[in-house]
Amino acid sequence: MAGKTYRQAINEAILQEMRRDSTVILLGEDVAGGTGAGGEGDAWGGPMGVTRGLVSEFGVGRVLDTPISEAAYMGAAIGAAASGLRPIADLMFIDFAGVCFDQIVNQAAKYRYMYGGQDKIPLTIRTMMGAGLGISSQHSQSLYPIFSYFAGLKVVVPSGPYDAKGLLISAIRDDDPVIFCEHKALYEMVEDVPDEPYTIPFGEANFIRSGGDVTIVAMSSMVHVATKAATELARQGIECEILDPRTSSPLDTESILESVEETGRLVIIDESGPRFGMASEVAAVVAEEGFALLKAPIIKVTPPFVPIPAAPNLEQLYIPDVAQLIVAVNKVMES
Amino acid sequence: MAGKTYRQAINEAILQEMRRDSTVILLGEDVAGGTGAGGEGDAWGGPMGVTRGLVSEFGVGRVLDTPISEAAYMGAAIGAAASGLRPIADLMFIDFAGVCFDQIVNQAAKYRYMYGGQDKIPLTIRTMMGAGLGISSQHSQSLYPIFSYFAGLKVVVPSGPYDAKGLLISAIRDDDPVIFCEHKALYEMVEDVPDEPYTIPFGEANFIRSGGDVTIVAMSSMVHVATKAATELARQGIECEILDPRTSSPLDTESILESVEETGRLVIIDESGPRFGMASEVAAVVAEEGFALLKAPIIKVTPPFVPIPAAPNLEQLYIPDVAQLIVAVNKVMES
Amino acid sequence: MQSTKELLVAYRSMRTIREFEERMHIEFAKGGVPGFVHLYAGQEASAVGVCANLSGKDVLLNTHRAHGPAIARGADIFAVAKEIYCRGEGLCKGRGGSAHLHDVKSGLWGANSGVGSGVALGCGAALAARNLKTGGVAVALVGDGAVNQGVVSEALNLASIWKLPLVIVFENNGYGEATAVDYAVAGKDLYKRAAAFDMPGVKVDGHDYFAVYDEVRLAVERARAGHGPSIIEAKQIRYFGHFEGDAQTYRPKNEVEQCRQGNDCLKRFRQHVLNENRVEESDLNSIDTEVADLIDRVYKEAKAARFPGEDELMQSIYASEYQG
Amino acid sequence: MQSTKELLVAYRSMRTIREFEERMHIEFAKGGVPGFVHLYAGQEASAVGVCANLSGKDVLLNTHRAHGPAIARGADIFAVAKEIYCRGEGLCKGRGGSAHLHDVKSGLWGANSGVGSGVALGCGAALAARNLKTGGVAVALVGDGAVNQGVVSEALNLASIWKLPLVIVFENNGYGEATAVDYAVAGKDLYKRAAAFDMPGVKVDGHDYFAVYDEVRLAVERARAGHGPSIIEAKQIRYFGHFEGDAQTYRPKNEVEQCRQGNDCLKRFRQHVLNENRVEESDLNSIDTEVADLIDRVYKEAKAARFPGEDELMQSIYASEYQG
Ligand SMILES: Cc1ncc(C[n+]2csc(CCOP(=O)(O)OP(=O)(O)O)c2C)c(N)n1
Ligand SMILES: Cc1ncc(C[n+]2csc(CCOP(=O)(O)OP(=O)(O)O)c2C)c(N)n1
Ligand SMILES: [Mg+2]
Ligand SMILES: [Mg+2]
Repeated sequence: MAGKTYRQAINEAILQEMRRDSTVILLGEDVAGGTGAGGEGDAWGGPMGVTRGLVSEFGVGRVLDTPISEAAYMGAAIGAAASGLRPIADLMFIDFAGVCFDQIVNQAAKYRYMYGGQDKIPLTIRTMMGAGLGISSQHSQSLYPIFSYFAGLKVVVPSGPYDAKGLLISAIRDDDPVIFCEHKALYEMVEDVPDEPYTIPFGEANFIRSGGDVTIVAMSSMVHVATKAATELARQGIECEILDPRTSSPLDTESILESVEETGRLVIIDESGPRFGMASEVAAVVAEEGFALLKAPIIKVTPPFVPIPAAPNLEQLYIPDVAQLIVAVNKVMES
Repeated sequence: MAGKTYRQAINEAILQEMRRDSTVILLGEDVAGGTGAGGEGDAWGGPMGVTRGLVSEFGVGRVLDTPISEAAYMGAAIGAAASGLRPIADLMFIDFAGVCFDQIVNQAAKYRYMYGGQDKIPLTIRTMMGAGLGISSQHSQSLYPIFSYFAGLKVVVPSGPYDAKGLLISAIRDDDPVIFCEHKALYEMVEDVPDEPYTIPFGEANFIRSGGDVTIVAMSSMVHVATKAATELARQGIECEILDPRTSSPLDTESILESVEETGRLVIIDESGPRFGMASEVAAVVAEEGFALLKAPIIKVTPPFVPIPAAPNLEQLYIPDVAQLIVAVNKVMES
Repeated sequence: MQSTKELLVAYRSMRTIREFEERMHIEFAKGGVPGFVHLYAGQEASAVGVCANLSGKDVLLNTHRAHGPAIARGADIFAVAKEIYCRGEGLCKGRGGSAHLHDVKSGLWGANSGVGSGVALGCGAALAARNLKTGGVAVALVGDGAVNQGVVSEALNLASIWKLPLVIVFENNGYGEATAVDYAVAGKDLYKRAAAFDMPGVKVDGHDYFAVYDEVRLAVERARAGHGPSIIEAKQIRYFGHFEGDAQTYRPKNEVEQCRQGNDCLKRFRQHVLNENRVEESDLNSIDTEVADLIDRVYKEAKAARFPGEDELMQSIYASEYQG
Repeated sequence: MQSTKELLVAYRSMRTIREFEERMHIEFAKGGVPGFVHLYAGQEASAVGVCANLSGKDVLLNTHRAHGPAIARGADIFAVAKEIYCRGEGLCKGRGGSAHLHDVKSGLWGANSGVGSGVALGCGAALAARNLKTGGVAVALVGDGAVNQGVVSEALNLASIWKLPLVIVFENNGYGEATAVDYAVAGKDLYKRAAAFDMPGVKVDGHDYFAVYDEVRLAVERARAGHGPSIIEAKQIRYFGHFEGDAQTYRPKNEVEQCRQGNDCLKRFRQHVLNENRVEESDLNSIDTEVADLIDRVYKEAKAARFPGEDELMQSIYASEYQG
């Protein structure tokens, strides 16, 4: 057990699974880096250095740099998964799902069902999401709700190093296609992470903090915003229960309902879009299945309905923050 | 005014707009049909014959058959829209958004905002959606919620010939990218449709039926399921108010809330997915903004969480139906 | 050179496809066949010429024009018919239908919504074959229309730089739906795409079983030996519409009739093997009779078969315990 | 042949890009520049050689390595710098940043998330130019990495069959991020893709302004005359990393140094025009001085400029009244 960054935790999960199972392969743009160039290999490990070092241990037969051809290598990963390999395909930014959407939502998701259950597709798609780097609207989205729409996929959204390692190992060992969404703003976050491999099951929310007044549902980087707000609110005498569902598909609706049963109040904070996003889905579940438990309207704290601007001041305005959450919790306490 | 099918209404809308405005062009796979082949031209008008006859009047300079290259011709349509044309791009099945998703949600949707408002993108994407033809999971989806997630797009979902004509003319004249989602099961539906061009504004729900007991929100082909159920329920003494939002983005939340204010009860029936879909979004809006109006939990009537099977008996089981809606309404009346 | 036995197997396969499709054309018109149905009649030499070169460890990636390749690959024809009729004992339990015939145990992978994806999936099958040292190759069928999907070009490049054991067969039947290949494909010749991706590309007469067989053999050998992918363009003609119900007004008059008369792949096969005295005519004739009988039984059984049970709707969505 | 005045314009443009980028490299290290910043230094002859052939009615489709082409196309350099610093008076009001420089009034279209989309968008600009009879052409810049995006192949085919007034310039700087073109592109030569799509394709020395200029001129003339698209591959070297912060360990040692010494596009331009007595050295020198001064002012002004107002966040999402 040692303090490790989110980046290190993810790297370690892949490393250990690749050691454990020779059918695990990694492919994507610059997952090694430097292939074919005249300098050193293992040059990148992706733009954030997350997969650095893996090619040195496992070689280019298992760590494959790809051309900028997401549709082809995602399709290849599906085909390989159907043939006995266990590929981890790197989709640099989740926004680039745009160029390989068919492979993910029409091929990977439906392969097993449409063909009558003949196959399994043990594919993990690692990808980066989230705003905060000033790289504008086509590189900053939190598109995990889009994937959660589709039956046949699983969608994982880890909020810290410990979860990242355990959930990623679960994803790699899982026999279904999993989209593993890493938040760019979390790579430097440090937490105690066991050195040994371990798994965290999908569909089980993490109770981050308990409290009887309000339930706050938060995922990914928003968990930390929620934690800060809850600390602040506790000083004002409001006790928040924070739940991190950890996976948006499957979604642990049971735990959410359980918590709302105790608090009667629900605020959802999420970085995905304000419409047809994560916050809407959680609100809908509770409005349908937990209506009688509610003492107040559900409040969603989300970005506004707008593409994400590059300008850092506007981007900060875009991302839901502690102040907004505190306002929302106060409001939900008043009604 | 004459009885016209949904197909005819759509054809007429395009025809009239192409006559009115020479910058309107139509492009897509077999929108004419027969280009380059040795037989007759104007051979298809798309697989459902919707655009039949247009090439004969406007020629191949304005009605362009494309290769099976959705990303390229969708990108071209965006570029043409940014250059003074007003393209109608045909995406045969909405499922094929998979192969041109980037063009729609990252390019078209964000073009104006990301570049600081320099451009307008008057692009209409016509596409077919919905189950019922026995063509399996990759040709039967109702993916309009996916597009409604994205700021910068507008999403139109006409439930009959009259709306189809008026909304399509609005779409073509609109200065923003619009996804116009035609339901395959509606092409033969007949309704009185004025011969003259007319527009229907986006974001204004149609009150299909008034009633004080329950609000039913339904779109596209589900409007007709709702109407049948309401007739049946009226016999049982339950008066349903049916609202067809007609566009999922913008969504007329005001009318929905207004209706729920009167009924206190809400059932949403929709053919898009049960999670992160249309029904969830409507439920979320009301749970947040209309909580105090509600006398009972919101009920969603949707397909199950599964890819769409080809077998007609399973497909019918998949599509929400009158019986399910009646059960839901009865349930919501009891609580 | 193929043995007499192999030739008879090939003939039987081609004849079976022909009979199956001619019958399907009739049955479809009567009603009861769900969905879109794309017939392969006329193109038999293509799939059969390909499959004669494949063994059990290989993978054939099918297209939406799926019946022919499925039969050629040896999938159970009763299960094929039942799948087209969307019955519970169909290849895919009635979930895929006509366009998605998929049978892992025969080494047959189904077609996909986005036409052209087969090349990418095939890259994966080929990569796995190499990593797992199975000795298998993958063969992707791609239509002349599908060739213009971006994923095809991407996958050709990928297969080439990774020297994958993959063969790509462009089945050029002249049309993508109602659009002519001469209009839709720049330069008209599909095989010329090969040079752009640094791989061999040839054009063959797709109505000539032997030409297809020979070129595919070379390409499969090359792939198996680790020398990378190849492209074969097989020019052919489909005898029916894009899908059943297509009025085909876009086609030149007599295009099909002329082919049926003078360039039919089955007739040419017969002539060829009889001219060269490689098989007995009586053997071919008895195959014809046996196949006719088989097809009768197949349709009878398929039409009588049960639809999937309602409880099957929610089964095998996921491979893990969780089912949504 | 270009006039002396035109040559001085070209030189000024190249020099301006170089100074701008060298300075950006320094400023970036100091902090305060948001996002990913891809510098164009080394590649100036490419964008400037292209733009010297374009007029106001034409469209240049930029890439994420956007500063150079934006300056070459004549976008206001102060607004360019402000956009990179994400300020309110930036080209795109600070919303796009470094990688998305877009300026309609200069005929400059911004790069897009999905690298390679420019070719498709360019097809649309070209189609509109033809339908609206503006006489304009579109020129799409595409990197050696982006060339492997499916949409590029699709759009090349589309441009070819529709004979669109489009020119595609493959800016081959040897790398897509840290991956070598020789690894990622089958056959290594990008221009060979042209034959697959039935259009002319040539390779030029991208450090030779005159070579680029001449080939682009031919291609633009061809496009304007209605003869369809062409591909030009311009081989070049970038002087900095893929983006600022890239340690570049993948590059051979001295690759950049050698180019800076012996193959720098600005040095070669100078030599060429002086050898041929086409301009006065003093004119070049005064341009150098003027540019250095300009760049000082540009950075000073950009860094002092205001960020967008908070009320701007929700503006111009839609062109119609509705704003979400
Ligand atoms: C990405 C995508 N676009 C469009 C379609 C609709 N579609 C199905 S088959 C077909 C024509 C395919 O032509 P070709 O590849 O030549 O095959 P053929 O039908 O001639 O066998 C089209 C356009 C599709 N399935 N996928
Ligand atoms: C579809 C897509 N995939 C990946 C990326 C990430 N990306 C940005 S630039 C780049 C490299 C592009 O290389 P190249 O086209 O050669 O241009 P260069 O950077 O060398 O100018 C990559 C992979 C992207 N922007 N879009
Ligand atoms: Mg074809
Ligand atoms: Mg490059």
